Amino acid sequence: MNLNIITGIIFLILAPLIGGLIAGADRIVTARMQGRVGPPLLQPFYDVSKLFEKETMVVTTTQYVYVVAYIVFIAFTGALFFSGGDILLVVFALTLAHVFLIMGAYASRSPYSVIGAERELIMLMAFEPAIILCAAGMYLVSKSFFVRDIISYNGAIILLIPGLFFAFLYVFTMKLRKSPFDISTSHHAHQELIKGLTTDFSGSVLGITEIAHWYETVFLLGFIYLFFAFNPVIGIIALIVIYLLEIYIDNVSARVRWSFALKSAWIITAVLGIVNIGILFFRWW
Amino acid sequence: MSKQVVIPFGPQHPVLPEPLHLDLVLEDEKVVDAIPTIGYVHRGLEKLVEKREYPQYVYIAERICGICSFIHGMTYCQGIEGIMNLEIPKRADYLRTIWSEYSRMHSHLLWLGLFADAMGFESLFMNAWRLREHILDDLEATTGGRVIQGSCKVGGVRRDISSEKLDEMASGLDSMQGELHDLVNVFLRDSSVRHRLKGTGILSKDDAYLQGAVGPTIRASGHSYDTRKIGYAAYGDLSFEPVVASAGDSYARCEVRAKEMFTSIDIVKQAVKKIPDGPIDMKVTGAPDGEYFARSEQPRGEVIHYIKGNGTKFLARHRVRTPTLANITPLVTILKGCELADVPIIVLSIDPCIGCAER
Amino acid sequence: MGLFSMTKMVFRSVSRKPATLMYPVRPAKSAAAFRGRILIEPLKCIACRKCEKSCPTQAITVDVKVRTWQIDRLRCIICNCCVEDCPTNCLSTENIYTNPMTVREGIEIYTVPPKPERKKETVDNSKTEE
Amino acid sequence: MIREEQKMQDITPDSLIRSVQAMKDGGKRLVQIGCARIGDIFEINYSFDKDYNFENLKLTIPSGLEVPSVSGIYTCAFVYENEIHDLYGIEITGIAIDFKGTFIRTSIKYPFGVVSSKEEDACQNKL
Repeated sequence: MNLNIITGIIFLILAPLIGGLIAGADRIVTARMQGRVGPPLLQPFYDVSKLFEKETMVVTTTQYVYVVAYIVFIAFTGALFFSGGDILLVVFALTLAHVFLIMGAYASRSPYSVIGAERELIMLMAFEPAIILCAAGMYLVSKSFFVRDIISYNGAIILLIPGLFFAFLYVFTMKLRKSPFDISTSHHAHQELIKGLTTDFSGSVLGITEIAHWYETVFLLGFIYLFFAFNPVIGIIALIVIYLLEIYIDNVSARVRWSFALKSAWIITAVLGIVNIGILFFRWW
Repeated sequence: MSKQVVIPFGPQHPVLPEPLHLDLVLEDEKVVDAIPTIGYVHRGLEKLVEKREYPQYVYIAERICGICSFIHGMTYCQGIEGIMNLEIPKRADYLRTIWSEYSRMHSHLLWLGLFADAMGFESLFMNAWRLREHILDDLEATTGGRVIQGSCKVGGVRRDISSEKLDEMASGLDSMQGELHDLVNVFLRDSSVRHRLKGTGILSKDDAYLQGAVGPTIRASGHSYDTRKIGYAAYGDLSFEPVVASAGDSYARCEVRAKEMFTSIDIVKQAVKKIPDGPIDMKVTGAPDGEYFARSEQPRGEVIHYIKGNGTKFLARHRVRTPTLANITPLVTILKGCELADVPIIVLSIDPCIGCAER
Repeated sequence: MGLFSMTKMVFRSVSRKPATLMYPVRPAKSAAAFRGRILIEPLKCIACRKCEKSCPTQAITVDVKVRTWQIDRLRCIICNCCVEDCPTNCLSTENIYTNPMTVREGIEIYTVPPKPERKKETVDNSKTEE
Repeated sequence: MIREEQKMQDITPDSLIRSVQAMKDGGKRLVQIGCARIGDIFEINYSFDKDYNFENLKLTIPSGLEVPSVSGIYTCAFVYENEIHDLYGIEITGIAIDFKGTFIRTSIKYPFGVVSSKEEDACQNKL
C-alpha cells in the first residue's frame, strides 16, 4: 500500500517532465511529416516557462480559480490512477477536472471561448461512454475496479476486449486535441475559433492549462498501458506506436464538424463496446 | 419566423487576414442576409498617378496587390501601350506570358494552402506552400524579386531569360507536376475535404453571369469565360482551354483553381517552345494622350485598368477594377442560406483580396 | 478517393530532408539575380543625378555642391532603375538584404570625388555611414 | 499583343437608364463603373461585356448633378456606385444598398473629387 502511494507521488513529479518531452517529440514528428525542421525537443518547456514570466492578464479572476482546480483534479486523477486506486473514481475525477476547465472558459464572455466550451462539453459527452465502458470491461476481465489488481492480472487484456480498446483509441484523438477532432481547441492557430476553449487564457493561466494537459497525456497513456500490462516491453512499444498513429492521423485529415464527431464517437463506442461486453459476459458466466 | 440576430464577421477574423466586414443576419444558424463593408485599407494608389511620371507608376501599379503584382504591372503597361499604339517586341510578350502564368501558379498554391488551413488540415497547407516555393525560386532567379517582380515596363520587359534557363524552368515544372498531382488529389478526392466543401455556397449559372462574377468564381458556375482568350500578350499564339466546372459550390471553385495550375504549366511549356529571339524592349518617347481599358486575367479573375492620359507625363486618371470587387456581390448571394459554420470557408472560396479591391 | 489520401505525401515528407531552413542560423538561399540592396562605388560616381531622377520612390539624393550621394534604405524598393541608368556603372545590386533595423534610420551618405577639373585622379576612399 | 477595340458611346443622364436596360436586354454583363474627373467635369464609364466584346457608355456630367442608380437593373452596380459616391462625392440616387458614404472610409472626404496640388505632397518630404 505504501509503495503505491510512492508511485503516486512519483507521478506527480515526473508526469510534467514526461508529458512535456512527449509534446516536444510530437512537435518534431509532426513537423517532419509536414516537411519542416520543427522546434527543439525542449520547446514545450521553453514555451511554458515563458508563459509564467508573462504578466497575468485575466479577464475575470474566477477563471484563475477554475484553472487551478482543473490542474489539481487532473493531478489527483493521475496520482490516484498510478497509486493503484479505484478506476471508477479516476474516471469521475477526470470528468470533474474537465468541468472546471469548461467553467473557466465560460467565465469569460468571449464568443470564441464560449463556443469552445460548448464544444468541449460535447467532446466530454463523446469521450465519457467509451472510458466508462473500458472500466467496466476491465472489471469483467479482472474482477476488480482497482488499478493495482488490473495491472497484476495475468493475461492479455487487449485480447479479451479489443473492441473497447478501439473505441477508446477513437476518442483518444479528441483528448489529445488533434485533427480530425480538434474541435474545441488545438495546438495550432484555429481558423474557426482561434484557440477555442483557451482563447481568453493567457500568461500563467495558460501555462497551468498546458501543464495539466501534460499530466492528462501521461495519465491517458497509462490507461492505454493497462491493456498491455501483461508484458511491459510490448506495452511500451504499443504506446509509442499508438502515439505515432495519432500524429499520423492528425496529419492526414481535415477538421470535421462537431456533430459528426459526436455521432461517430457514440456509434463506434456503442457498437464495438456493447458487442465486446456482451461477448465477455457470456464467456465468463 | 424565428428571431433575427446580426452577427458581425470581420474586419478581423482568423480565417482571412483581410479587412472585410460582413454583417450576417441570422435566423437560428442560417444566414438570411449578408451586408458587406470594405474601406478599412483604402490607400489612394490611383490618386498617385497625379504625382508620378507614367513610366515610374508601373512600380505603384505592381504594389496594388502582393499576390498578383506582376499581372497588375503588365496590365498597366498594356494600357499605356494601347493608348500610344505601341507594338512591343514579340519576345517581351512571351516573357510577360511566362511570368503571368508563374504568378497564377504561385497565387493558386497560396490559396490552396490557406483553404486547407481553413479546414484544419495543416500538413496539406504546409505541402502546398512547399510546392509554391519552387515557383517563387524560379521567379526570383528570373526577375530578381520573389513576390514583387518589378520586371515589366512600358514598352517591354526589363530582364531577359536565357534559353538554358527557360529549358530548366520547363523541366522543373515537369518534375513538379507529379507532386502537384498528389496535392490536388487530396483536395479533390479526400473524403474529409469533400465532406466540408460539397454543396456549400452554391452560385447558380445565371446569378454568376448577371452579378458580374469573374475568374474561377464564374468558371466554377459553368461559364467558360477567361479573359486570356482575348489574346493579349502571347496568349493568342498558344492553345489552351479554360477550366470549367458546373456545380458552382465551394468544391467546384477549389477544383477550377486546382486544375488551372496544370493549364498554366502547359502554357509555360508551350511558350518556352515557341518563344522567338529578338529584343525585349523598345524605346518609348512622348506621353500618352487618350483613354484605354486594358483587360487581363488574374489568378482571381478579370482585372480592368482604365487609363486616361492628357498628353503630359502625368496621367489624368488610372482606375483599377480588381477581380475581388466584382466578386463581392456573388459572395453576398452565396452567403444567403448557408450555415454559420460554413461562412469562413465560403468567404475564402472566392479568394478575396480586399487590399487590392480598395486600392 | 476515400480517407487518408494524404498518406503518400506524409511519408514522402518523412523520408526526405525538411524543406525549411533554420534561418538565421543557416543563411537564406538567394538566387544570383535576386535584388537585395543597392551598392555604390563612390569613387566612380560623377554626381550626374541621373539615378536621383530615375528613382520612383525618391530614395536617392545627390548633392552636387557638397559632393555626396545619399540613399534612404527604407524608401528604396530595389527596383534597379538607378543601376540601369547609371552612366559610369558605379551602382550595382547585391543579392543580400539590408540588415534589419530596430529604429527608423537607414540613410547612408557617401562622399563622391570632386568634379575633375583637369585630368588628375584623387584616391579618396572616405566613406561615411550613418 | 492584340489591341482591343474601344467602343465608346456617349449618353446623357436622361438616357442612362434606358441605355443600360438595353445592354441588359442584349444579355450583356456589367463589367465595371468607373469615374474620372477632368477639370470640373466628371466622366462616368459604364463598361459591358458579352463574349469578349467590350463596350462602354460614357456619361459626362458637371459637378453637383445627381445621377440615377442602375443598381435596379444590375444588382452588382451597388459596389461601384457607392465607391464613386465615396471617392468623388457625386450624388447617386436610389442605390440598392446605399452605404451613405461609409463604404470606403477616408480621412479626407471625397478625396478624388478635389484637385491636389503638387506642393502639399507630404510623402515627398525627405528625412
